[in-house]
Amino acid sequence: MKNCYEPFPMHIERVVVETTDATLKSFELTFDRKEDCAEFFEKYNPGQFCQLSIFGKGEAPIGIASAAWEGNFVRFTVQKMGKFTSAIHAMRAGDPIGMRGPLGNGFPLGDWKGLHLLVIGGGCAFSTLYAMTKHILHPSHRAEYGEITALYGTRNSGLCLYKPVIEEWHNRDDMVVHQAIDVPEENWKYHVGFVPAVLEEIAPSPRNTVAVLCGPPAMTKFTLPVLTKLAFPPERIYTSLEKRMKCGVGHCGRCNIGHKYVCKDGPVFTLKELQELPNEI
Amino acid sequence: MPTKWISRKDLKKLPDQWLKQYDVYAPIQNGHELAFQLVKESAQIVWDVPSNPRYPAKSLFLPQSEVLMSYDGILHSVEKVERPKVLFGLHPCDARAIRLLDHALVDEQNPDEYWKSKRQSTIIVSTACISPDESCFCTAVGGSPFNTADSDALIVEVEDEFCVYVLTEKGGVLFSKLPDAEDAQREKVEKLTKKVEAGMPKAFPKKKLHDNLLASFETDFWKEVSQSCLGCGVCTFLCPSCFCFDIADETVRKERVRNWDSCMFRTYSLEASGHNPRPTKMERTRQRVMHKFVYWVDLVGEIGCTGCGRCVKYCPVNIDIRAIAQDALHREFEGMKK
Amino acid sequence: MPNTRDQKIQAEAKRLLQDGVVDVVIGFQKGTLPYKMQPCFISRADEVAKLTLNGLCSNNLAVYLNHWPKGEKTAIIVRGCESRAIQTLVLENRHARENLYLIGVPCIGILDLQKIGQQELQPVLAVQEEGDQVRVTFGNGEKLFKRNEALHDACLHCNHPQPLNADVVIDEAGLFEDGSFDKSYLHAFRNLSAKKRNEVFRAEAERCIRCYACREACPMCYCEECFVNHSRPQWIDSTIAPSGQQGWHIIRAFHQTGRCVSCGACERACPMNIKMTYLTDLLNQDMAAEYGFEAGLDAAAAPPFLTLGEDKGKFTGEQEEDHAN
Amino acid sequence: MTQKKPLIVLFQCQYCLASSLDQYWVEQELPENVKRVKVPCSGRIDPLYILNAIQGGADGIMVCGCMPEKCHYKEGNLHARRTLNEFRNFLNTLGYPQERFVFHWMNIDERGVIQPLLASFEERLKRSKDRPRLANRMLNQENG
Repeated sequence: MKNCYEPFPMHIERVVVETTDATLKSFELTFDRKEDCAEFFEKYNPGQFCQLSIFGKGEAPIGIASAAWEGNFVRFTVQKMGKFTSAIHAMRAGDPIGMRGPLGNGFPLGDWKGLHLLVIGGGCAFSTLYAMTKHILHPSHRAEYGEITALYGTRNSGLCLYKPVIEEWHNRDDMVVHQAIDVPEENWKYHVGFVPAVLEEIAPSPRNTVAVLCGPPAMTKFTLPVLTKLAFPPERIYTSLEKRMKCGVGHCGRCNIGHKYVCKDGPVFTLKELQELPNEI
Repeated sequence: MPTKWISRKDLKKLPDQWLKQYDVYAPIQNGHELAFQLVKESAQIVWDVPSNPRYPAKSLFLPQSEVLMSYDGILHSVEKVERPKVLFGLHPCDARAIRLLDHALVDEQNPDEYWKSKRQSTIIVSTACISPDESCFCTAVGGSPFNTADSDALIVEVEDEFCVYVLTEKGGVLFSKLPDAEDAQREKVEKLTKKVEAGMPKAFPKKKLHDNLLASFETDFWKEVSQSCLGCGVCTFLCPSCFCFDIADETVRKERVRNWDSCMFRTYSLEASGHNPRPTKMERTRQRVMHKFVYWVDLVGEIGCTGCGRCVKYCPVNIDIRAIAQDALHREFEGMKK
Repeated sequence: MPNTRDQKIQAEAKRLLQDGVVDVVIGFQKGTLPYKMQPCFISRADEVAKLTLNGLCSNNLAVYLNHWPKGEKTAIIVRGCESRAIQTLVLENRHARENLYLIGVPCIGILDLQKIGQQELQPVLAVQEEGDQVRVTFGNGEKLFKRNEALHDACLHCNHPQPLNADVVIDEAGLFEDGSFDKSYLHAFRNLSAKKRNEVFRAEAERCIRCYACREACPMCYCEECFVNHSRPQWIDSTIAPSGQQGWHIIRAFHQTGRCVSCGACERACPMNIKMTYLTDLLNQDMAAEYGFEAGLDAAAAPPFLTLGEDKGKFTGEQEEDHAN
Repeated sequence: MTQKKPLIVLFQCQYCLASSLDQYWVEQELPENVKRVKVPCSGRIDPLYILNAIQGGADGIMVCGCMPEKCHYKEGNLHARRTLNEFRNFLNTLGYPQERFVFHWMNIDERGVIQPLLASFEERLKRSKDRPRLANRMLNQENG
């Protein structure tokens, strides 16, 4: 019996404290069984998520923050929030953990070939965008896409994820990276202000461009109108949603918006798709 | 598929024969109530069931609490070999609900094996509902008290005898020895069908209801509808076509279990951040009704309510889904599609 | 067919709405099934004709005050138990008394649907209350019940059917006087052997489907987060295993100690007909015996678990008694 | 045949043992069949804790707190006495015998009392014929 609720046995390989306040940590998990690893990477597409599982603490859906080429591990960046996330924050390298996935649809990277990309992220929701960008920046994929513009906003510089890699990105000549923080700080070289305002300031061109937006609900709510104002058509604006989930495979019922299940039909939707659904996010 | 005929006396003996090979589940009296339970002998079975036993038959396939996995350092699936079963004496509305749940729980990529194995091992023999209750409205939502679509066999009582419609090969096994029904007997059944159906409510216009409800989404209609709602889980737990579940860990027993959950509960969609997409009873009531009459229609082209009447009958404050649907049909909502 | 009681209620409601004394009247209207009434919220004077009150009004309307906008001027139709529930809610600062206008109605008791035969075996087509008799029409004929036989247990054991502290009392005779019934059934339960008592409790609890209708129907259950929903730690088994069912019933009842007004709304809301008011009645009886306290009777007296001072003197001797055990 | 030692759950107010020797004993040298739950005050003991212990298989429950007027938090112990006494009555009615649920209010001059108290409680539990009847969390049932 292939049971869709049974997690792969995994181990935590590495834990990285991402932010200065330690509310965000990245966990790199490796597979206990080779066949699970093969099964996972056969299906994995950036933008998907997994149900991480700690017995006694339940499960939590977390976006995948690593690209397949990085190696035989899966990275998750987790914010300490509730029962499960507090438990995983207490775990260390070497601890066992369960994982189900990859789940959901992921970004339709195939459809974006030949187009420019505008990547807009806010806070910890940047993780799947990070995986996607990493995937695209790989030499074997980079040529398939046009210009890449990234805008990443955090409340302050200490809350910025993946700092070393983002520093590298700043130095690359095949992409433009804008970073923003909410309030001014000493020695800050980049933008200051909320993401929607900064986006309006840098005013990227919508021509042949796909906008991918992931962030907290408030940011999403105010950024979408800016994109529309910049003349991005709704079918070219992609965003990834979050919901409370249990099964992750469209059975348990709770993550629906209208007749779509975020776990199965999402988490990535175009603005156009969302406009056709009831307003219940 | 053949149509068979059997006398009351013989039919009452039939389950005893099945018991040799199958576990038989049928409505039996349990205290004051009826319940679908394992039968030890035919005599226990309550044959004339005008109204549905309150605890729905879905529990035989999706138990209220079910152990999914056990834990000994890692989680292992609990694999159970299902005994062959006969589920007997449910009404066509309940049978239809079970078929609807196949859509919800079994998809190609990730079938729910727990549901599937129980489903495959069970023969469903329903009995036609010849005296529907006050709260029944299967005809309004696309069903019929004589619906043959969703069972393996359907038994209809006519003048103290029984007509058996064998509907699938699976169902045929149970009735292979019976004589075929004669034309006169079939006519009697058809007459009865017409008579009972005539006394039932008319079908809701599915498309109009769908569109009206969608248009009502952000109106005060739902405030009105939900004002008296208490927010308990009676309607959803007793509903034969509600399937939402929660997965929880029982650490003492080292088991991962699933339990029925209800969209009427506050914690159902509450996220760890404190954000709740359905924060009040209004959104939750709306979700329940919209799921039945809109989302099911979008997904499988059918209304997801089977008209069994349990939520109508057992709601502590008499929130009546029929009345909500009627009300929505007869109102004008802004932005309504023509 | 409105009787005079209904007309008097309607007239009062109309006056309150027309004069702008209140914004809304909470009461009952006819339901969609012959044996069901539905809580309703009347905010227009021309809608008052809907209002009715009879033996089929099975809810405790005070439950709606828990999620009610606090500032809104609200009239509510109250029987004895509802008035006591509101008194307790006001005491617990759930609502300001000055925003409430209580239309008291001497109670005529609430019919028990189980007793009048609303079950799977025969559909109920009509219920008619005729003085101290109740006529029920079933699919297969009529049956006449004596009203006392058809009343819900909680009403039969009710000691205070008269509305307390109401702003106006509808001038109609109730069915009982205050203090006309007692809770001697509890003595019978207490006198059972330990094994029997546990068997009764177990048999009731094991039908529980954890739908929490009892909680939601109860005016006193207003916690933002209920202990069964608590996840860190998870106190009560989440499944329908016996420990989960029993745990729920034990703690639910215990949280009502000295607060439960014995209205029985929990029991009437239960889809599985689980008896549960005996649990809170047991606790309330202890409170009455030990501290002379009854919930909702006195607008100023807090429940015993909130008043501790007088214990200081009595407390010392106790441990010797325990030693002797 | 050796009888299994009864499982005792001791709820102990952290202030009730005035002697540091006794406190050391409950912290380090408790017999294996006694599980201790240290609480800041007996008033902090929610009935849920007791129920959890019972459903976890406790054969006996002992609550240890301070004497009246000696409570670190003024009246936590008074609260504990009222609620837990009633809870004990209630459980006794439903199937957890009251002899299995005892209180001891420690006096400030009591030394070396806790050890014999636990020992005699254990003895009484061993002799007790009235068994706990409430369901244990190990039990499972499918299909209501």
